[in-house]
Amino acid sequence: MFDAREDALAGARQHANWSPYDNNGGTVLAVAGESYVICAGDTRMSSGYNILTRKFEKIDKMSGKTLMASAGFAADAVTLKKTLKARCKQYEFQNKREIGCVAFAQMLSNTLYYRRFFPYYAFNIVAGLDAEGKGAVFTYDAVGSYERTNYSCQGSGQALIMPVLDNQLKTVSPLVLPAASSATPLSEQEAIDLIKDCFATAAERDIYTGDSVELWIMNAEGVRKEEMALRAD
Amino acid sequence: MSVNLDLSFLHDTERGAASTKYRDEALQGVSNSVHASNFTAPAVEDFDAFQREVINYVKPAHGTTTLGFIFEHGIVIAVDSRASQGPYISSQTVKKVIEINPFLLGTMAGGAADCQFWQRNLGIQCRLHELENGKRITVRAASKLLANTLYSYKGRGLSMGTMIAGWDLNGPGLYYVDSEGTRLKGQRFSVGSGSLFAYGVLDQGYRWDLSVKEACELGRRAIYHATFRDAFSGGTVSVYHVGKNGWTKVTGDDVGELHFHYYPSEKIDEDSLGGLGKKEAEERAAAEATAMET
Amino acid sequence: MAVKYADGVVLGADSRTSTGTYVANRASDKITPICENVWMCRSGSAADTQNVAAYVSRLAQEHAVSVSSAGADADEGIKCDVKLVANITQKIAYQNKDRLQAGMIIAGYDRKLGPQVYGIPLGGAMMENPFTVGGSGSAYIYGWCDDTFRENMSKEEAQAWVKRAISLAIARDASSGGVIRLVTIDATGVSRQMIQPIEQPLCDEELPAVKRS
Amino acid sequence: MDVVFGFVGYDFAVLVADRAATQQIIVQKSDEDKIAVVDGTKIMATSGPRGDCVAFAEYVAANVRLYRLKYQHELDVKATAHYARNELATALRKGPYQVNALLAGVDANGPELYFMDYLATCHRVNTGGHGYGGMFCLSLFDKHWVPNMSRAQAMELVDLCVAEVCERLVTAPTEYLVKIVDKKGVEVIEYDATERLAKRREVQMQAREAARQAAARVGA
Amino acid sequence: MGDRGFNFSRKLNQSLDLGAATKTGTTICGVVFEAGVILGADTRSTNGETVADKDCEKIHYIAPNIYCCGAGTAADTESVTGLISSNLLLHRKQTDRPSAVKSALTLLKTTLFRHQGHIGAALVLGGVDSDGSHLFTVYPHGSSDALPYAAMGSGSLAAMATLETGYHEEMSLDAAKNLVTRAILSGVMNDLGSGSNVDLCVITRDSVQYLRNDTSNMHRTFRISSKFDDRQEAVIDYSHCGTATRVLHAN
Amino acid sequence: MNQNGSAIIAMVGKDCVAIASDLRLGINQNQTTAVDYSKLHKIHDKLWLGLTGLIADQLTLAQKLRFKHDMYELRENRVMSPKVFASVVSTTLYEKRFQPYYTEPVVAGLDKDGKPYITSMDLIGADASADDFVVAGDNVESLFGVCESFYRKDLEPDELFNVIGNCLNAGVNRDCLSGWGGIVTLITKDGPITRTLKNRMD
Repeated sequence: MFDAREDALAGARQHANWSPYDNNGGTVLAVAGESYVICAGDTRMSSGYNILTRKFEKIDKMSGKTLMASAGFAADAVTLKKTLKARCKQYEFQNKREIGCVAFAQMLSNTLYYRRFFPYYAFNIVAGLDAEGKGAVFTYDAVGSYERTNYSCQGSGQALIMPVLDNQLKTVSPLVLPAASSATPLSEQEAIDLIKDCFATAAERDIYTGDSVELWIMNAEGVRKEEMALRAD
Repeated sequence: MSVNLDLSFLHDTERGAASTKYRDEALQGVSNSVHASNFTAPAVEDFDAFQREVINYVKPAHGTTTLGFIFEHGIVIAVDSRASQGPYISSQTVKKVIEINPFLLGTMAGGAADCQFWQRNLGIQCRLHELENGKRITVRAASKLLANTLYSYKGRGLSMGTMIAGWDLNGPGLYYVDSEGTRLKGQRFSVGSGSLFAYGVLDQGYRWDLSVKEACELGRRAIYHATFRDAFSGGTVSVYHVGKNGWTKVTGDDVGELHFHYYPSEKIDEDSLGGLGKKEAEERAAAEATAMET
Repeated sequence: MAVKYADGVVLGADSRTSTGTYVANRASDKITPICENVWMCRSGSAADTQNVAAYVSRLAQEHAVSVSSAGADADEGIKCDVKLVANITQKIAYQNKDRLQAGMIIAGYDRKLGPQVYGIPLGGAMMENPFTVGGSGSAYIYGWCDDTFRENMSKEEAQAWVKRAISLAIARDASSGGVIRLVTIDATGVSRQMIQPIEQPLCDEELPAVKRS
Repeated sequence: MDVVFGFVGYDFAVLVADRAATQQIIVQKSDEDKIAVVDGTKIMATSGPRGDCVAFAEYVAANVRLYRLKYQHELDVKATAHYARNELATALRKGPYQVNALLAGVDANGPELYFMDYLATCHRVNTGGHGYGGMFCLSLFDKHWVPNMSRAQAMELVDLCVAEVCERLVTAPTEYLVKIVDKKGVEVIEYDATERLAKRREVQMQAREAARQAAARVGA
Repeated sequence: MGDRGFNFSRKLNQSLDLGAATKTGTTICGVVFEAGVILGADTRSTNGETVADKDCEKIHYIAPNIYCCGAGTAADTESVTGLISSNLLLHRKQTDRPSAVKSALTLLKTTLFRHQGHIGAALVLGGVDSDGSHLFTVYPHGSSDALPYAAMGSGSLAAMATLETGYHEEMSLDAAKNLVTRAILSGVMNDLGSGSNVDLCVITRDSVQYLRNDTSNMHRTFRISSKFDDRQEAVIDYSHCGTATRVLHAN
Repeated sequence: MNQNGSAIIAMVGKDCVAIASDLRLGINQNQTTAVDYSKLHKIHDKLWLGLTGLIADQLTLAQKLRFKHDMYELRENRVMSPKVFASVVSTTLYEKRFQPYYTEPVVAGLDKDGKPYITSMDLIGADASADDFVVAGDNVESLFGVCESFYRKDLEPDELFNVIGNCLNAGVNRDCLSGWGGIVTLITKDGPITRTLKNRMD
């Protein structure tokens, strides 16, 4: 039933201690507002105590209204994005329109789950504008469980940043009845400042986050990028 | 022992293993048929050991309390909403009731991705059944479909404990299905790390002839007590009621506020809480006094 | 390594100390004086051998001072029988063999027995040899040594022979490297030499090269 | 799998323990007393291997008694708890006592209950339980325990807990010992859950029957 | 200090997740220059991948003329240098002469060797005494090397690269300070276990300069003022803290 | 350090310090046994000790340290300064280097000049004193994150209480094993003020 070929097995036997995974660290974050979404990630890529590069972009534009950011194992993240981009094209050809962020989110979930037994060691966030132009953030675990939220953070700085966002963006749970709006109350500029502050915090205490942070801001007008330096040590 | 060499580089690139795999993978998202061979398997000798290692790496989301019970007026399903990765709370807003169709609900406990994926898959299967047969699938059949799917993946490390609840021709139906392949028909289940705590309140408060309101409150209360005692449960308590017109979500309460609804934090007069010990002690003292006199 | 020649002994060692793949010290001194006329070559765990050398040195000197008044003459320095030092070393190595990672060579010159070389490998055995080779690089040069060794070499011949042997080991063994240190001991005293990599034939040239047309 | 739980009432404290002594899959006897009397107003329920439990309980009781004889002064409940905890903590560093305990007693401060486990945790609680049996009870305590309970109320709560344990715990014993301690001494109640269980079963059977009838109605 | 083995920890660690000691993934180094010795260290201490302390002191006092940089388990470097410094103090009081660097070295390495590597201290020891300037590295298992320039800790490779390039004999004070600073900074920048500031300690025959945070690198790149809602209020007066069990139960 | 679950923060304000802990006592990881278990111990009016980690060792160590402090006071007839107390804690921990107490302490206090002092230690006594804040517990990342973001220099006592309360509550709300309310002690030159915090109880 498995697709485990004999030659691959022979390879595995020769490298008993070899692991298919490495953790390259890094933090990614996204915040959605009423009419915008901001996706941010630091640009450090490291392995163990070494910095491999200080300029590794963790965010990618997957379609017109969809951004995707991944932390974790860079090789898996890059492969995953490549696969998804191809699949986005395919969707476009088949449906004669660009894939929306909600559909993309579902597709990523499925793609991750098909590697349930040999997961992509990548922690992903999808950020985009939905059909109504509202900001949307989708957050994933490595094997494809996902959820639409208003803000999320993944990667090595997750535990440092999430409680800060919780406190500052205190939104009502979407599960509560009677339903209340759970949108992020911040203006775009306030959100940008908050994100920058979060990354400055993470760079202070997380050794795998640093060098610089790139912010992709998406609203009705399009996408623009900002960058800010972080600690380099 | 023969050694097989990887000679794929000899092939024409168009027909190479890589590009075929690429196309297959690209098609997976579109195709409805889910089959074990579609899942990429790691090329390792010891699959179990590899899965254990992978769990350490990827820490899939876990931890839950869910419950469901049948009573006179239908079924109540109640769940918490916390997902944890180790001790870290990865989400407080997980939707653990999966709305398969207007008459069918699934709950999730265990691996979040496993539950989401396979119940989504079950939704597809149920819809196809409906299209083929022109009538709604029964709860019995739906739960069997899921159990069959899970049974075929037994031993591969899936982790699911779900309940399938719904209303069909035979009235209310509640089934427990897990990744070991177990499928149980029943009246009262609780699943997840906090289920022990939920059972206490649920069992001792349960009666057949509960009103809908009472039943929903019992479900909410049982989940609340589980979130209080169980570290890995929390967030929001959602309560669903399934009646003959399908399911409705009855309540959704943030436990942060629910606790203080049940137990207001202002200082309370202990005597008002129903403890009759003082009265009893006085009576005993009086009885003793009379006994002494006689 | 150490070798006996007509009137004395020559001790030689490379100078590389490594932890894993990192060269922790490229100019270390692996030839340690125990007393005036007896020296030790150390291989294995640096911590163990350094500390064993310190113990041996102290015990030997204590012994020398307690048994002979000759040692009291400050100018002359303290002298011990080589065999005595070797015996102490062997006792320590053997009695703690489960705790020590140490291969040592004791060599020196005394009036009683003349030049002597004792090898004390891992585990705490002891054998007297005309020459002995130890450490990770030794495996590469045993054959060469057996082949080219001659009894009663002259001092210069012996020094050249040791130098050659160690440079061969450096060429083949990744854990050996740096400079070559030599210590020559005879009746007249001790002399030290250090040979820079530049002064010895280039390591690469020790190895047969592929000839391309 | 011992079932041990307890709670405090108005002027008394209650400890409940099952009576089965088990080894692997065998019930060796079913009239074991797992609640040791430390002295006239203090009792201690223990759960774990019987050897450890008995040794620990006897050791604590003997030393509490020795203290009284030596100093003509009785340890209060808090002091006893701290003493017992220190013993557990010392034991933890050299092959621990595998003992989880509940210490209940009444002194000048009123009734008190201390929760202790083999890792030498110790904390004063209103309600407590050990093992899986205890876990079933905890949520019932949260819901049904109130301060200043009377003995009658206490027994009702015990009823609830025992019924729940019997219903949900694999191989749950049916015989229990309830000990109520107040300032006058210890009252022992032999508690047989069979009758109580029969009542529960009746409720369940009724529900099952009702469900069957309801289904039949819908089917028709 | 007991070294009676690991009985308890082995037993407990098997079943429980009990924390690990703080390690200093570190860059420390030292250089001998014409007039003495310079020691340098970064100031980050880490616990796993989190920075536990951004500005800790890694250059420890041994004697008025001897200092020692420590890498490895933080508590071990502190305790072993403290122990040796008090031993040397006693020795100085007994003999009434300045401590020799070699004495410090011998005490350190015998202590470490006795504990067979269980005391996780990797040290760079430097000082000036009647024999001149000395610089030693000491490994956790008790071995030592005498060197003109040395680096240790997780950032030692980065620092050593700088030292190998920039070192020459008989350096001037300024050149040596500059070299040590650059070596530590290359550790700070390139090794994730090292970070924050550079501490220096310049020891010459006549004086000791301990330059705490000689190069400061502690600037946060961005800060906003966070807003809190006012719900964060005290609710119950907890004057009975720890003595009474709180009432948890109502209705 | 996550057998029993705990979270402690100490913070420096203007002429004051605050120390906060959560109130949960957990057993077997997931079971909450009590929610009135403060991990703070008063040493004297201007010196408090917080202990995280294995509860057994918290209790043992608290007793031991209180004993040492009281003996110091009796012998020397003077108040122990936070710095001295911290070094007592550190040596007490290092004494058990090879069979350690599984607890990470936090010390917070004002010295006799009213200068704030806070420090935290690992389980064998390596101290990391700071002039802003220190944290300890099973989820230090979350606590570090919030403190790093919300902390400001020279906060007045009321502001300090607000900040530390927000930090503790936000920090433990991402941790399964700690929380269930909190307790804050604010040490000012006039003495300590202790208050409990309201937080979600799950």
